[in-house]
Amino acid sequence: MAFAQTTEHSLDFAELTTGPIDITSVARRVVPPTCGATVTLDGYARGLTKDKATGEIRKTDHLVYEAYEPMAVKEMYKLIEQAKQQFEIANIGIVHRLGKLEIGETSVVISVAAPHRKPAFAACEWIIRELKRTVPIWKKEVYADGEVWVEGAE
Amino acid sequence: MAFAQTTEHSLDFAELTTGPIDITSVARRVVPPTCGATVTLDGYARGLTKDKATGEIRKTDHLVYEAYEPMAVKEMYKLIEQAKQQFEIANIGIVHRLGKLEIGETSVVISVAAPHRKPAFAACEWIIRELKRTVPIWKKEVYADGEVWVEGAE
Amino acid sequence: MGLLSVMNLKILFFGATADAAGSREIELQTGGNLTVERLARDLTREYPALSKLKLLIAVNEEYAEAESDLSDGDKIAVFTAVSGG
Amino acid sequence: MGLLSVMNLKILFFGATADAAGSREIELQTGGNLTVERLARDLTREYPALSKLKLLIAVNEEYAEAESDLSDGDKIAVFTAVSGG
Repeated sequence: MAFAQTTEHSLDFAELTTGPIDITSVARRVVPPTCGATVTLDGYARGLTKDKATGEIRKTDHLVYEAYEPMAVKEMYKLIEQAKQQFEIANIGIVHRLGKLEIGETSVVISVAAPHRKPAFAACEWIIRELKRTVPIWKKEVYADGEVWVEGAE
Repeated sequence: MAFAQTTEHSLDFAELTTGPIDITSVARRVVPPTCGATVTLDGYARGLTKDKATGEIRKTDHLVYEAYEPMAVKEMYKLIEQAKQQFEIANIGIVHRLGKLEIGETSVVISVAAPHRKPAFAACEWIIRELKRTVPIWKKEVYADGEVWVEGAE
Repeated sequence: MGLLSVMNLKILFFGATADAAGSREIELQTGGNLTVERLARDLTREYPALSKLKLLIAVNEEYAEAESDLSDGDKIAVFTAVSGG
Repeated sequence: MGLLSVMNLKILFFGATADAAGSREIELQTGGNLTVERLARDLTREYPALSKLKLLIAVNEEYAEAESDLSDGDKIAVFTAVSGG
């Protein structure tokens, strides 16, 4: 895990790792004794990708994720702080994988623990949307006949 | 897994088990090659419970879940069918644990895979709410000095 | 059904109702023309501890309305509001 | 800053911008009074392949506005719209 970085306060965490991500362990690490549920978003390497321009479906061989690591961890912690201000939630864990990912492997896991389900769902949805908008991580799709750095929506 | 029951069609599944539930494997089993994300709700045995009548916080020693098993599986499949009619989602997996659960162990995992995140969040939230309302499963909280079958809200 | 008709019913209890009835399963022989509501009343008379519980009834693994008629061979589940999750 | 002042900047490229610049990190010595926008224009002149990309700039690990002034020792990251998740 050469690129792994961890900073921890309370039960929140935001990490980058080059190793496989286990969803269970991420979901468990945010659990305080007074909460009964976690909501977890996990993204994974898709085998089929739709070309945004042509609409054509391409078969992806594998993905490569790259990050501006110290800034990415900072930005993930900003999302944690902002989410905790906006939603009634207890703890948040975010782990994003970097490097080469085979199809089907988990690229990102966001787990939110909360006393009540509703804010946990809302916060988790908000965090993945913002992560895709603000956290400096880039995805390269590698095909049999080429590769492309995916450009984000904004 | 004496009480385990499985019926499968497409990548959907609804199961009861007396063994530990691994969140990762549930989340993975609903993944079709065209989807990039799953949303997972996991509920787990809470260590502290607020008494609904008195507001007093009690320390729970362990939980026991019991189900009317064939009807519970049927009702879970009904939720799967209804969710797939209402939301643009690909596959749903529901696993509920029965028997004795130590504090912190997972009682239920609901994973929803979808081409887009928004309906996955909405469907997962809808399913856990309906499951708590309609699926014939009951929870017994066991304390140091007694035990109580929890009665649902409706 | 005629006056002499009888119905054989299987009654299942779960959780709090099993504790109240002191049983998880009973067989019941009864006259014809029995509704879900009437059965619930009869069971509460038989097992007074059930009267403290708000009962839900399923017939043959489906939630049943109070006015539904029961049939010979029906499998009845008697339980309280569910609390899974 | 005076006319003779110089700034030493470190420029980092990622993903598509690293491919376009053919480099992941460069050191730059430049005159004072440089804005983010101006630096982006200078870099695009130096590495024409960057002109095909919509650039975002971070200064010292924070997103920067186009009008922000740069300071000696700043660490500048040049990248395209993020695509993690």
